[in-house]
Amino acid sequence: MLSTQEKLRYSRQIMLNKVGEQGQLKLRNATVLIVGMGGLGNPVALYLAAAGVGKLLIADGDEVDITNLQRQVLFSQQDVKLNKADTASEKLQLNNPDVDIEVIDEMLDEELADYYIPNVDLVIDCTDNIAARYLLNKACLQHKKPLILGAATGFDGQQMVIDPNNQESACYQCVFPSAENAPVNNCQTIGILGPILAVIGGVQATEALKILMGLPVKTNRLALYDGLNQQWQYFNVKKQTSCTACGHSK
Amino acid sequence: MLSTQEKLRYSRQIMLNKVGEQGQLKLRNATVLIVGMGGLGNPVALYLAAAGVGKLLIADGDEVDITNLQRQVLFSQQDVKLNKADTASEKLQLNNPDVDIEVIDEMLDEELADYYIPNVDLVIDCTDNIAARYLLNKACLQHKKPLILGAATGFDGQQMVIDPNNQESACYQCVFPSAENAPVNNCQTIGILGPILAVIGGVQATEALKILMGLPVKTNRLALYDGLNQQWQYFNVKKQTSCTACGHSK
Amino acid sequence: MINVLFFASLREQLGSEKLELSSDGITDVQSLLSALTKLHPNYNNAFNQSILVAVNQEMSTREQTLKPGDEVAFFPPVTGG
Amino acid sequence: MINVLFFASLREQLGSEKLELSSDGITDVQSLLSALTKLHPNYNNAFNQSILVAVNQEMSTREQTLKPGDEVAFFPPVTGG
Repeated sequence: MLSTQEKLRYSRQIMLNKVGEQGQLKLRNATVLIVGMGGLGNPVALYLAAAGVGKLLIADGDEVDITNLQRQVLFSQQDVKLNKADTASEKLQLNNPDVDIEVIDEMLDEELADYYIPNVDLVIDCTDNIAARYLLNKACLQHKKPLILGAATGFDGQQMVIDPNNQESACYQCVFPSAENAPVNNCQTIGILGPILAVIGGVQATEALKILMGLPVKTNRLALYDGLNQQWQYFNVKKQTSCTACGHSK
Repeated sequence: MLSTQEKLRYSRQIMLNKVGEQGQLKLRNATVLIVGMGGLGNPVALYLAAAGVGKLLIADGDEVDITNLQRQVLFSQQDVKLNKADTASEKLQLNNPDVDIEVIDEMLDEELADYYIPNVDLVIDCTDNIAARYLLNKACLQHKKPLILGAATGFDGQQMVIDPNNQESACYQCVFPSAENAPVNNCQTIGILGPILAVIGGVQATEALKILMGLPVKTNRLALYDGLNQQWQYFNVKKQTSCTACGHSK
Repeated sequence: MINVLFFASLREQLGSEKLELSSDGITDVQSLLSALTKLHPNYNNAFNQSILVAVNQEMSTREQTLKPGDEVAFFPPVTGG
Repeated sequence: MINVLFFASLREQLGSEKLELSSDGITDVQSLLSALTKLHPNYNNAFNQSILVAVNQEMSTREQTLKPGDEVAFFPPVTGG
């Protein structure tokens, strides 16, 4: 049961037909792992905490750097040199004391992924490099947890949802099969316009809330956001039987 | 000239070809009026302050309410009953002390609009009702200032840019001509899923930065975001010669 | 045929994403709305609200004339924030 | 003809949004890329990076066969965040 206080605080989403008190209870009972507390992790965590997701695990081993402040809106000058997950946790907790926040103050490696992922309802990929994305993809396939991908650099973003419980769902490696000529394009190397991250992070948080409440989301689709042209493009992705992560040949 | 500190802090956007030091200087020299410091105003202000826009005027006459906290991520429980523009100003200032923030702690009426708008470079419409939107549209047409519209309720959002310096640019009333059966659908009456606001606010902030840096943006287009279906639709809008706000019959 | 699309909350409200309708007797958006309401009386409430219409991806009005093959999209105005 | 589209930063990098190319001698995506590079030698750098390709809005590979009328979209992978 929701308390009177909860009914009031979350009333603007409870009044939506697709949410209701049942939806809010599902959010309260949910556990979400957000990997990366940088440009994407910031808005994703802010909106999931505000919405009343019961438990957030936030993972980041990095310290706040002065060059982050142009886009990582949870942080300010006095947070420089502090761990990102730690710092974010304090601010998120202030915003919503109802939410249980667990800090993982290191980069999520395979061991940590295998430790935490079995106990969460879904994982949100807010990392900034392809190695971490491959790792999360593999771990989510193994533990059969939905994975919400987001990525952004320059004026561009990409987004995709992977549902390992759906036999037909394509995975990250179905789209990005080769690590050989993997791009090292991240925000450090080619830059980024800050609010592109709000757009992609907002889409990731929306999809997360929908999944937690049992609403349908689109898998097998890579969405591409071009902020310079202010246009989205959508591409179908088929599960690749030859995929080394999710296909028959894995 | 940018200081060494500025070059570092904003380096991740300065390194973009379309920004550069010239773009950053344009942002520093810019003044933006954000009308409404609620669900849309919050992310818009956070990302414009972080990006180093020189001066932000933020206008809102409302107090923070407990029911706002599910989506208005700048605010927390202890801010309830405080003026939104005031409270936002303090937090934004902490995030980026470089930015000059002026608080307008009342609803922008015609008189205030005529007082402030002539001195800004552009206006961002983050209001929550159609009367305020008509008023801003009219004032921006009169003072020839670009207006970036955003709106959101439920799982849906809309976005459009109006450029009164372009003779062919459609205005808000070209799309929403009649105030007679104007919808009273706002977040209070029909609810909203929080992160929809991050998506729309992110698009508004992106368009704002582009305009301030002299990059082209699309006018004469209404963009429609359907978060439940995770799909954008785009519609062309022609300037209506019969429009009572911008047409020949005005 | 006229291709009719419903977007955003209107899609949810009507429980329909798209439908095809014979263009017989349909001269403009207003007459399309009448034909839709006859077919689906429960659409009446939705169409009595303020709704926006785009014909072939261009914002139009209820007076806009239609021809066979036109795509007509309906969706609600959004004014909150 | 093959309709070629460039999206996102690739569009900026090449300074081109779309172009049409005769389908003569183009059998798959790889041969399309070769033909494009012959026409525009400056495309070479862009195509040597890791780029994604979609044929008729479906993600594909450089081995995907092409036929006249196909729409082929190229865009960069995005991995930052």
